[in-house]
Amino acid sequence: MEDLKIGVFVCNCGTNIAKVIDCDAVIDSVERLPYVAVARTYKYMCSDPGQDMIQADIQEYGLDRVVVAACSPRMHEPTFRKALQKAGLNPYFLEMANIREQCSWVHDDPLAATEKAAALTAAAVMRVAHHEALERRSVDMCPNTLVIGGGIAGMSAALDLADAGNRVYLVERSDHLGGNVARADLTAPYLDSARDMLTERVTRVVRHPNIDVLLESQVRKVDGFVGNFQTTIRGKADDGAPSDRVYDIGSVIVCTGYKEFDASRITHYGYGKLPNVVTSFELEKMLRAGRVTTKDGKIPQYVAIIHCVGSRNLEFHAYCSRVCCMTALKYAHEIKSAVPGAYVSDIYIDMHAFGKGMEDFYRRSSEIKTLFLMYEKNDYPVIRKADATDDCDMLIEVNEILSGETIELPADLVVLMVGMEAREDSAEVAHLVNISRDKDGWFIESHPKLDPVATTTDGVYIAGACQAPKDIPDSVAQARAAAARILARTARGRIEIDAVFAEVDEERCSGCRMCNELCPYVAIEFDAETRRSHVISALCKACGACAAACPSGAISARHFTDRQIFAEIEGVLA
Amino acid sequence: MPDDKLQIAIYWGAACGGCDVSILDTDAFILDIDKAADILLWPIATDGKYKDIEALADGHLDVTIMSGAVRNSENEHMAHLLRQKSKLFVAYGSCAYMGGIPALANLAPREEIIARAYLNNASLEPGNTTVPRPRTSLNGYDLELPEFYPRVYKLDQVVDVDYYVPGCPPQPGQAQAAITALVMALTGQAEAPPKGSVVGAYERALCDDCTRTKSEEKKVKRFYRPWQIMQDPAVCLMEQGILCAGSATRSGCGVRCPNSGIPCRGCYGPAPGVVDQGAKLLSAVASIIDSKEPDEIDKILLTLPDFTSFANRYSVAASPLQRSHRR
Amino acid sequence: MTFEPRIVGFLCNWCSYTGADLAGTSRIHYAPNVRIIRVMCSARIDPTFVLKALHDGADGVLICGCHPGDCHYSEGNYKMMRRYPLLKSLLADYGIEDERVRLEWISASEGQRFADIVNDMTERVRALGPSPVKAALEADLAER
Amino acid sequence: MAIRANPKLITELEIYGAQDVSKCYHCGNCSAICPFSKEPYIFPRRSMRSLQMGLEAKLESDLEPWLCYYCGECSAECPRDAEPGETMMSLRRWLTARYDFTGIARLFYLSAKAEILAVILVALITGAGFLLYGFSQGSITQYNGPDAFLPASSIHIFDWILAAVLLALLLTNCARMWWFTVGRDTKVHVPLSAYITKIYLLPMHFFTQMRYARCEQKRPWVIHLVLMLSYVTMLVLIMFFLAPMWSGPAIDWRVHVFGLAATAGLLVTTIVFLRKRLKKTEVQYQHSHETDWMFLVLLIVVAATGLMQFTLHRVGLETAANINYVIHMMAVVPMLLLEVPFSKWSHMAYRPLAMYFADLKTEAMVSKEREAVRAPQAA
Repeated sequence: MEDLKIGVFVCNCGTNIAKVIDCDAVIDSVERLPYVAVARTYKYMCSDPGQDMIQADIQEYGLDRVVVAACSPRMHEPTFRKALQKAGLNPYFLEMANIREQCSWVHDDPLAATEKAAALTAAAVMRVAHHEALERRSVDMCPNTLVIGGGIAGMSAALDLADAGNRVYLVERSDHLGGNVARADLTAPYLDSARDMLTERVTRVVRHPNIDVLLESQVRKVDGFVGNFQTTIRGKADDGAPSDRVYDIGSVIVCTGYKEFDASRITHYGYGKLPNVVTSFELEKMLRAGRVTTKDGKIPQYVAIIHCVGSRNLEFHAYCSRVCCMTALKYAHEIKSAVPGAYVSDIYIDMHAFGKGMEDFYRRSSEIKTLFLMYEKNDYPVIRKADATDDCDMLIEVNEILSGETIELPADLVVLMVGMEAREDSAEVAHLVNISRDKDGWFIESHPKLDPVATTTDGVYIAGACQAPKDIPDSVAQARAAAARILARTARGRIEIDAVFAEVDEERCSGCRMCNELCPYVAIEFDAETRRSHVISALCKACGACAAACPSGAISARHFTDRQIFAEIEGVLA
Repeated sequence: MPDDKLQIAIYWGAACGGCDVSILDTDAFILDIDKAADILLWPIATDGKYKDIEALADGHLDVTIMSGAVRNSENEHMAHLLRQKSKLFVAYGSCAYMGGIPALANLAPREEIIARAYLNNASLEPGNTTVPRPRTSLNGYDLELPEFYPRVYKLDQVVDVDYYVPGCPPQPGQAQAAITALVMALTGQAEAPPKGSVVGAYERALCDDCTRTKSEEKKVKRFYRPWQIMQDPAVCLMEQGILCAGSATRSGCGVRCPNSGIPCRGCYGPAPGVVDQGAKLLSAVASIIDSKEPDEIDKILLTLPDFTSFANRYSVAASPLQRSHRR
Repeated sequence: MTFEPRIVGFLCNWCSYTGADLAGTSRIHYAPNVRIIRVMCSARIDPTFVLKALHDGADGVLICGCHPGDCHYSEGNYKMMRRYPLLKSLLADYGIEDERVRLEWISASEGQRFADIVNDMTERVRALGPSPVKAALEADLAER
Repeated sequence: MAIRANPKLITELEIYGAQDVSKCYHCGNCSAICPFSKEPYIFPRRSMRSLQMGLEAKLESDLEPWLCYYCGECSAECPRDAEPGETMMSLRRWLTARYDFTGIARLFYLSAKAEILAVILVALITGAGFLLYGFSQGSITQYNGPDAFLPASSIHIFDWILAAVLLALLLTNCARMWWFTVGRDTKVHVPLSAYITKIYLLPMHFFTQMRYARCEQKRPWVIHLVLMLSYVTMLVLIMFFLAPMWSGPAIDWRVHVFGLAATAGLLVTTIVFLRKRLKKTEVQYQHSHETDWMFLVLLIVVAATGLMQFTLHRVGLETAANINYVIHMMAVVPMLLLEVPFSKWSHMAYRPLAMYFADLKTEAMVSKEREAVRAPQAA
């Protein structure tokens, strides 16, 4: 190997790293390694002075490889790559050693932690020696966008994109737009009509020249890469027969929403057995129809609303569904106005009145004499049929916390605030657009705080309740943010794509075709003429499966080559 | 004896002799060798004595072609001796190159092997517990036998090797080509190949020369031994569920096995740049198993008995682990 | 001085490595014996890496990928899942104890699980003692 | 065993004055600020809760409402204007109605009309009765002497009969109160001995109202105490010293000094209370129930006519004195017959009783815990 000059920069991260790891000891141990020209520590490598130091050293020592031992590469790799680039070095000549998340934060024995940090840094040094200069390429950005899901989020995103003059394909599985919001009557906290709000959106979407609304359609396939996707959408032909059509798109926004929790899974509530135990959505139906009655058409005197049905408990979903509390208060108001004489009780765990106007709404709800009863997580109220002598249809037994009493509450109608749940087809959708889901089935954003709209797959965005339970304003905000992200790109017209992908050394490929079927992105093409396989780099997502599987070692994964990983193994075990 | 004649030795270590036969199989070419060289030692064909070799000056031999692995002290002693006496040292055949079939014994400890061969073996006469020992004294005579090492080595784990000729045995055509190349180099008529290079083989894997058609649809629900299934002679054996090492094996043999309906056994060793032939074959096999269920996968693998001795049939001694580490 | 196992961990970038990072951000403490090597997907893990690690003196090898069905590359972890039993049988034939090499599925949200697995594996490998491979091979070639 | 909740109760209590209970979200500020609130009697929050949930059975057996003197601190502190003080007040009214077996109290609290009618009715009967009696055996011009219009002796007898009736009613209700709050409580058993040894608490709470003294501001306590003592003094004079009060025109200072002082006390305090209730500057006087007015109005009329009686008699306007006397009685009788057992007056009995019971129960609970602690050690 040609004579290299490697610079090693160990970050203290304030005390985050330095309080456990002896950074100077790390320096001492790596300085002896071959090719290491300079090794330093600094308070905050990611800070401007820190980056300036790296750039200065690159100039001064003529470094041609850089190792930064600091936080996780998932955190700051882009930062330091930029720093290298600024100093005129190929960004891929950087290697990071993760000595914070995977060392100083998880170990308390300074000696062991320092030894591990030294090993990880040594591995990085030995690996970086084998790095190759890679060039990012820029490709055209197709301005069309595929929006999956015609709910409030999908429509809002579609309108912003279309208003900016871009074509939008809005795909909706059902035969109408509106999603779950279309099932609601009024909205909290201002009790304005969901229908009015929706009608305005729907008419605009349907009439918009730049939006193709594809009802009763499903996305079958999404191939390609950011800016250059092709999608196959199965819809109905005029004669009703299913017909597939292919569209060119540059970006995808997934707005597939949620489904409500199946209340019959909680036996304590007798949903499905007791006729007058209904879900929030069933109540919405009554409210929209303007008549709140029991199954046998009687006007209910006692109405009980049970919160957190399927949410915030051990058995079903640990998370909070976020909208139920305020929706329940909304019901209190709507029921009081529909049935003035009714006594409404609200059986809750905690009252989550976050967000604009909500606390005030909570106060107003208690002023209209809503009885609030607090129960303990996982200590479900139990509903039973009342006796003939009672003046009610059902009795709810609650261990009420604020009074410390176990009470029996009369009820003629019980409303279950069913929580939000990832749709059963979320796995299918995730695979379709190649994004990940968390343990509850919600789609995972690329950064929970700093990038809540993008996903791990470039060009695919998520908005609305398919990412996590959300109310209307949050869904709309996220949807419009996604639209803005896409517009920012289409405005530039071209986009850079990663330089990391797999390559076939055709001099060594024997055409066994083991790899062809392995690639989930059909990025490997077999040339029948030359009887060789080769990788379409733009399609490759660099997983490296083919490189590992190639029996003759003809495929190499750029930036994760055998040699580089061997060096890393030797490094950690040195 | 005229000086311009090359001085060569052909020797075998732990080997079956097939390699020597492969040289003989070059037919008339043998006579050319004889014209060009004095064969000072070739146990299978000529009458040479160890002491004659020991008597030679160091580097007297132009080239030694040694087949076979190193299993015992004699193999090692001769390897060292011949290396010392020759300018070029060629590891000839899979055993010399990678340990070969004898190195499969590395998967078992020496004691087990001895026991299997001399103590509990159906062909032994009952009650006979004679076991070979380095030294035996019988009615006044001392008998000395080479020491049986705990493991088998490939040649370059014992001596410095200049060139490798893979194959079990090397295909005669390739042997001829290799030897010719060496002679040309030694006689200054051609550029010598770089030290350590594999001669008498190609750069690509066997599939490159295999005429069977290969599709991308490689999905296997079970594996077959060749005799378990009526195979389609025109289609890739792997696609038919017959485990074939071709995709992970260097070409050069002329695809003899697959062409005759037998899956490649990998005797030509891994493709260039590959660390372990077995590991590569492992990935190749794994990528055609048609299942996502651990249990089903295990079931499918039941149809693949003794996978290791297939994956590393010739390359145990060359693999990263080299031998069993059982305690 | 007690024996401290040296374990090489091959973690996929999207689930397991992120999970390990989460353990860090959540300050979940665990044994310092695992040295993590990041790969984009568990499917990238060539069995050669495992053999190489053992050859170079690793006392154990931990392989982690996304849970089946959750692979960022849709099916990469299944490729690893298929290699694993073959690899294990190969290692068994080379006399490597079963518990020295381990495959686990760890999602991006399972920081605690990662920590638990590392602790558990460290203890199991500690109980096995140092891997004999490196010493044995050096000894084999020493007197030659 | 689960207690039945009655969501309707809260609406019923509105008529008793609890308008804002539902606003309470149980931050507990009220209980924190209240000087009386301590284990095992934490209030007002708990009472608010029971009321919100309509736990009638529980409320009925609660002593807390009587332990509150309504200083108004809690209502002032409440972040949600849920009026805890007023809630306790309303609960006292509701409890009074509960204790009363005749149901009359409930009737009065639920309908002001009923109360007013009842008062007027009793007043008219009394008036008519005394006029008939007077004319039948005496002369309207005579106040004293043999043919006095209303001779002291007979009035005295009448007073005693009236007192007997009143006492009978009040005592039965007190007994019911005891049964609800102590008697039927299965958790805490108060031994008879305790009743006796602690009996002194009763007069102490009655005459000193020392708990009230613990409230932040002291003036309400003073006024309240003056009113109560004046009333009692007056009662004693009438029941035992009617004759000397009667005699004249010479003033018998041994009794009249008390009479005049008490009257003054009554007049001043009632006027103060009326003013407060009208001005509504202090929280505790912002919400007045009809019964509050009735109470004050009757009281001031009685006091005023009583004084008038005294003066007319002393200046010798005997006819006027007699007429005034009838009017005086028309106020006194309904007050004693209706207000004392069935309305606000009854708290004179209930509150000290409640405090007495509360002390007894606390005592009992403490000793019970002590045993619980001792028991395992013994074992």
